[in-house]
Amino acid sequence: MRRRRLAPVLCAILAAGVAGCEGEQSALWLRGAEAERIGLLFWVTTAFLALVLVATVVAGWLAVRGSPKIRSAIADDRFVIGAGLFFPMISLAALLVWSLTVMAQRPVATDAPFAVRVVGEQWWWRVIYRLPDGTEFESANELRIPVGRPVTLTLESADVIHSFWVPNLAGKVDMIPGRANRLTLEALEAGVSRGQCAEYCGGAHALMAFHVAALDEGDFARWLAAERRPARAGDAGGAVLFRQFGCGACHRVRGMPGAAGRIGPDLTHVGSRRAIGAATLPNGAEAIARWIAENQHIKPDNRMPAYRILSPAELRRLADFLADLT
Amino acid sequence: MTGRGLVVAGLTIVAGGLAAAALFVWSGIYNVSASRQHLDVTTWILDTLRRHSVRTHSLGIAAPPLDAPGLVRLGAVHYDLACAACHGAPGRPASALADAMLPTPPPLGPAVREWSPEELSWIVLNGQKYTGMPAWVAPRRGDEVWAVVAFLRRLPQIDAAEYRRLAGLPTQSSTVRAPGIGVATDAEPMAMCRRCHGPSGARTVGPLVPPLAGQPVRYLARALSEYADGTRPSGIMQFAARGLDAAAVGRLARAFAAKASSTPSHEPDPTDPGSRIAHEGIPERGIPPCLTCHSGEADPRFPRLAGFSATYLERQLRLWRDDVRGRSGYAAIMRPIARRLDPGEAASVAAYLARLAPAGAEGGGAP
Amino acid sequence: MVRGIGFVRALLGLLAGPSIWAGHFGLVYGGHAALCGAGDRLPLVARADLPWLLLVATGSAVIALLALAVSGRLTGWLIGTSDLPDEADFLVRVARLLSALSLFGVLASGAGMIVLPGCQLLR
Amino acid sequence: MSDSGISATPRPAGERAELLRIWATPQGWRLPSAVNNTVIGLFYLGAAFAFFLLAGIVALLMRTQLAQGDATFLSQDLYNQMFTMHGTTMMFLFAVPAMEALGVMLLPQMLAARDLPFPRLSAFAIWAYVIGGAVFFSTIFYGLAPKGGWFMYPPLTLTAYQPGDNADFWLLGIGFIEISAIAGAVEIVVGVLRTRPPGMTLSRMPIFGWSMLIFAGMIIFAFPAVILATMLLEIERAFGWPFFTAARGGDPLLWQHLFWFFGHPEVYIIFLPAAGLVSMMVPTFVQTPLIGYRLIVVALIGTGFFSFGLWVHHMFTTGIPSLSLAFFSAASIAVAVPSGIQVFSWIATLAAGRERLRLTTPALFVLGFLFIFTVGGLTGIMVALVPIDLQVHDTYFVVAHFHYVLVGGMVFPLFATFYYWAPAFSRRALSERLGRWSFWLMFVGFNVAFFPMHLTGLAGMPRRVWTYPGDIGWDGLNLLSTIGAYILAAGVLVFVVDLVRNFRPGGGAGNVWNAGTLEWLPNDVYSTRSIPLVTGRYPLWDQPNLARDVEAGAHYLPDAPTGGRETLVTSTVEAEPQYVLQMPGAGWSQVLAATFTAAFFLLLTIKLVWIAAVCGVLAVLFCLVWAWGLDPGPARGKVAVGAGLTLPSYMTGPQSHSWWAMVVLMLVAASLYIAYVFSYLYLWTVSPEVWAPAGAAPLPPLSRPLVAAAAFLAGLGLIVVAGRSLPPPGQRGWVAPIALVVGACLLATAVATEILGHIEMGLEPQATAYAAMVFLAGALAGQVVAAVLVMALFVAARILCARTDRERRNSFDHTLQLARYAVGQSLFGLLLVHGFPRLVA
Repeated sequence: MRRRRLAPVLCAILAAGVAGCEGEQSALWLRGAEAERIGLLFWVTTAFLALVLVATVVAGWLAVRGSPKIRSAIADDRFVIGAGLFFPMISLAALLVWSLTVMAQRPVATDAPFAVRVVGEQWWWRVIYRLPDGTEFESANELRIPVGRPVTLTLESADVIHSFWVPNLAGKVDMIPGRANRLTLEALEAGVSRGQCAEYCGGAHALMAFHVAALDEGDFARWLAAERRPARAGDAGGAVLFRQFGCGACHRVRGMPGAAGRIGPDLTHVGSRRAIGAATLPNGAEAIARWIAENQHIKPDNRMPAYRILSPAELRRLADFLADLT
Repeated sequence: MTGRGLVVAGLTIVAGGLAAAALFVWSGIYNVSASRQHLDVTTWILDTLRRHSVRTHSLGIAAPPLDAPGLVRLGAVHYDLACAACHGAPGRPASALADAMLPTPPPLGPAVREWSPEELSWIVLNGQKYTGMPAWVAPRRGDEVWAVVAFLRRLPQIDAAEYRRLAGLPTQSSTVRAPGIGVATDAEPMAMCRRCHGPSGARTVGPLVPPLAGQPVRYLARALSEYADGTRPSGIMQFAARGLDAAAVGRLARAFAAKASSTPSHEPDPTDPGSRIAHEGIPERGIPPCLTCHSGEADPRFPRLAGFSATYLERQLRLWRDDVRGRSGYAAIMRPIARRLDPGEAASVAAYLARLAPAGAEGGGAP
Repeated sequence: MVRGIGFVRALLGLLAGPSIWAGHFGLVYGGHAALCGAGDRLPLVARADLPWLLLVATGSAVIALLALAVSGRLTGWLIGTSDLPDEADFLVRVARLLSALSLFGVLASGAGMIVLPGCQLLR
Repeated sequence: MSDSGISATPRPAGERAELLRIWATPQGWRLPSAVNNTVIGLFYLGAAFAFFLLAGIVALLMRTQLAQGDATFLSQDLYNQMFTMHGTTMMFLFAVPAMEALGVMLLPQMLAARDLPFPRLSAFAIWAYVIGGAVFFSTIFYGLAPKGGWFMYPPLTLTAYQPGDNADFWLLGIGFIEISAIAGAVEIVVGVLRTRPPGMTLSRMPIFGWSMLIFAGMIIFAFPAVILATMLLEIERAFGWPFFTAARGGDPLLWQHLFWFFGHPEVYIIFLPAAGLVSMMVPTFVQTPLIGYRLIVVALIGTGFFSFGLWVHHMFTTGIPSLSLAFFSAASIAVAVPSGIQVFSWIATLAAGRERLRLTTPALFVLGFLFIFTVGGLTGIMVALVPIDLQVHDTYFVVAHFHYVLVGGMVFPLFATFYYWAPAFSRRALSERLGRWSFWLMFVGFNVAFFPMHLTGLAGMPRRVWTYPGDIGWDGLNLLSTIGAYILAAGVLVFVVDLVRNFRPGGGAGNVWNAGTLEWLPNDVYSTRSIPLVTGRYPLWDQPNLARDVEAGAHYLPDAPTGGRETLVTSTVEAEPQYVLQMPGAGWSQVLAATFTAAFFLLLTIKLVWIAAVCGVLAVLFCLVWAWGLDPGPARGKVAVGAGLTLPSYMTGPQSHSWWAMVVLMLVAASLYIAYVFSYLYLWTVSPEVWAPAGAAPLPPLSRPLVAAAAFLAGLGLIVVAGRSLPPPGQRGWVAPIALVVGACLLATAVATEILGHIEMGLEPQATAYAAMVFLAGALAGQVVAAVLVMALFVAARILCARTDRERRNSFDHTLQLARYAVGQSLFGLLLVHGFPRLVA
């Protein structure tokens, strides 16, 4: 894909090295089909408009400091009509039509391996996979898709308006209560992208992020097989703590009795995810322990109560148990 | 006199007055001893001020029904422990110390009729400056003072025997010593607890007082120490629990927990919205099922809710919601959940949980 | 006394072009939204009528705006005449330019109909 | 029109002293009762600028928090309040009021009118705004500030997600700007169309007049949408009528449609006056008439129209069908063209100059504006293209874009305006030296602050985040932006210093720029000594003796023929003198009305309903006291206005200025109703299943609406009869007041009949969006009918006091106007509510 190599070069010129185009949340790192279509339009438009800006500044300069001949040429209704009316009409019409054709390039989700519903909640993402055989299983704050195969997401909201945005892969789509919007993602290369809620949704909006991992076919099949299985029975002591403190009232761990809550994220394979707290902390037993005890400090207003009452030993054991749920 | 002259004269008078007042204070002529009565005029001013102050400040208060079950008895026990020392009671003279106070705490017989229940509640909650009358120990528990008010309204009509019955004192005993001032003084703490929570820890004086039987030891111990250090505010329980040492707390907790009765039945009732909240929660609004943490195998630091009275549960949910029980690590868990329940839901789930009383137990017994 | 241009007439004449744009815009957007949202429940029209509706609306708007922009006489008739010829001339020229600008607006709106299908969100 | 009347014969002595006495500004503690446009305009502008500084400080605090990732300088909750306050304050308490204020201050001067046509109306609007705005802003100090973002999308702003009064304070804040914007629109439409000096035809009007006229027209059609939206939101918050709750047939997107139907034109409402000011300044800088005057008029009108076709431009990501998006993308592209015309007209004018541009401070600010606004316009084209917007929407790219447009398009011209027009209102000009410092700091600071934000947004940073991960690579750009913000603030600070040191209001420093328009005529509290006859676009350049003749009283109205405040009313297009408008002077009733209006909204917000109701009644009462003194009647007959011309001093019917004001108000009401009809139909397309007859309580039988319609018509008929039986001049009568009041009561009965009909059928407004919409139709009819009722009682009292009769009848005519409108709207409402469900059944 030659275009994708061009982009970082342009990016470097534009940003003068200040902004890394290769950010995992950058709209200029074109790793998805839609992002790539938009990227080309973006760069051409930017280049054209930069020229227009330069031309306008030069015209202004000449109007003030130019020779009398040039100035009298500018000081004319015909100049205004040409530069201010006809030029914009023609060039903008061209840009408009091109942008419409970009919109019309409809991505087709063929032989999708599964369907995904993503539900925005204050302030995390519920991800529900549905396989062709009808089985459904849930994950949270992380989406995995196979490279090169379009996957259509159904985007919903459980409370207020959120917006689903993975800049590397595609533009954003709002999640609106009472509606189900759609977005087709197609990753062009393997790798992890970061996404974030783009519509202000109250309190902890700033800390409502997620990851999208694009996997090669084989990796994806292996992951899918693992993910659809219930949780492994881990440390029995940790499981007791999980039950004792009522974690199961809000969280589901498939295969574990008394852990069928639907309020918070499904924790069946929480240990295998990249991050916790809607991409707020990198995953790990340490982070999980911190989250359990201090989540209101780490992510103010989030819906989970902070469990400061656990003793350090209990905390450690519970966190280890969760980190072990891979 | 010109306007200017008036201003000068006025300023002179004000300055002179201020100087005289300063001189009076500095000289120390005024006698602050409690051994001499105020001048009549001072008494009159203070009395009037007090009456009017109480009337004005109690304007926004609305009394709940004072004949609610158990209210008078709860008020009577607290009165006996906390108030009788100064104010006396039928068949029970006030402490000799009280006689030496200025003003002398009035015996609360017919006198209480001068005040409306709202005014009484304000006095009990806020105390009175310059009289020795203390404020309620837990200033944010205005809900508790109604028990005392209810009892005070009954006080003029009762004799010594009735008083002893209401206050949970042994009926036979004839010699009574005036209790001390400021601490609950039953020689045996267990006896004191029983006066409200009932001899078996199950038959309490009323729905405001939770039955303790069947609660986990660690929960009871936690609750007692939270009352003792004020983490859990209550003008009644803070007063009762202050001064209990760790050993006493453990002993009391074990004593009541040991009286566990049979396990409550937990069959959900699909027609009851309260049952749905207790068993399934309201997931779309982030409300987890109560019973996950408050029954069976849950952590022993959490109370078991089955069998608490609806009144008590609703009251506690309101305290969580209003952030009165706000300081502990447990509050960090319970407060946000209570806030997600609206008052109607709180009432329905409280009613449902109250119906789950363990077989054989009588939560919230006699009036 | 000067025989003046009536305000209401001047206003309507001056704003004829933009008003046609606004009418066209309201019709194509409103018609599109209504047909896509409730096509099968509307009386008289159905979702299948959408292309015709858009085409007819755009076609007539383009013809009307072309006429207004090209024909000074038509615009002059709309605005009315005055004993102050400069004033009438000014208003007519402004009105014609506005019609030309509106024509661009209508054509730009029309561009979408050629490229994009009826009611889908293409993502 | 000929020049024959104008000759410099000496005027009688004492005329000027009389004018000074009549137009004197109240001094000392009476100052708030003043109504002179220059005085209250200055209050207005001062208050708006104070809000600019406050919101700017809030912005600095936010930039400090964002300087690094993972910072904790501000808490999440406070930050969320701050960005809501920053946006709301800048848009509603600074930008729109500042532009209104310039209209109030400059417009009458440019038109050489003595004052605005309704002096007390402006004063009322200003005091309501100052009091309400100050209270609204102070909520940030108690943590009660709204935190839903300045566009307050439900469901986030419904009580389920925002309990407490915070969101209600936002609705309060915007309530005041709604009042003052509509008052401003009335003033400006009537002022520009009817109080121009003789000879200033439309084609000779200063461009600022055009831009303010279009500004006012846009307010008339844009603000009602947000008024309706805020009504819906407040009703849903207070009473649970589900307009925005999807589960009961509402739709969160309805808010977005209504809000942005206002919100996008709002941007141009802010920009057009500023562009008009630039078109006034540029010719003066180079001492030559504007090139492309006609094209600029075309551009302004075109912008005004196209800006109403952009609103979905803010909703490209909401999942609307692609073709709909294309319509809005097209309109967004089309609106760029008029801006191009203006930019190149200014450049052409610079080139045409008799002199080369001298880089004075205002010229620097105008050049800075040209650059910044051009950048903002170009990025505007990018966000207008749907695919690009899908990526950059709601990111810092958009933050950069709209700051370039708004700060470039409005703040820089405003500072140019400060420096350029200060000598017209201050005895001393502002300092050129400090001005340059201020400009360069602001220009450099602005670009350093906001240019990097384009890149921050492309790097993936969404807007409205109080913090961001320190390791994601946004630190450097954000730090740069923060540094820039402080530099920008330093520039503003230098300006404030300049203002404190040099601005001395009262009088003027004279025509320091040698400008060509009328605001530079010698003037005093009464505006110009006489109202000039104008023969060109730049009278001071075209008529070299004008200043001298005007000052000598050689033109119109050199004295005060009616003995009070007055100005000249001319015809709309050709500016033929028509009559002398007598206007009220200083007074307290409008100040008290404003105070109680503010108190009413404030107390309602904090739910002190009864005290609020008392304040509301007092507000209406003081409005009536104020109106009691208006409508002076034909007692003064015809008066000589100088230059040999005699004009009537009173006018009724469609020629009178107050008739025009009523028409403007009715247009506002009609726009509001159209927004309602849109909402009704929109919600039907979203959830037809809750609509009658299938999904709701059945409609009342047809006899109900027919009875209501008959009552409406009978009521109107009675009011018409009242008009026929007004008593002869100077007398009292009984028939007219009785017919009037009974007629108005019949209208009220009709409204009640309609509402009760639905209640009897068991329809509950809380149940579904359909039911809420049905009751809202009744409420909207009730609102207008209540106004008719109050006016009818008022006019009846006037007739009984012999203050309204067959000839002195404006107050009656306006009641009849409004009654006609009320009946028309109500009948349409009946048709919609009872007809539409039957039609689609």
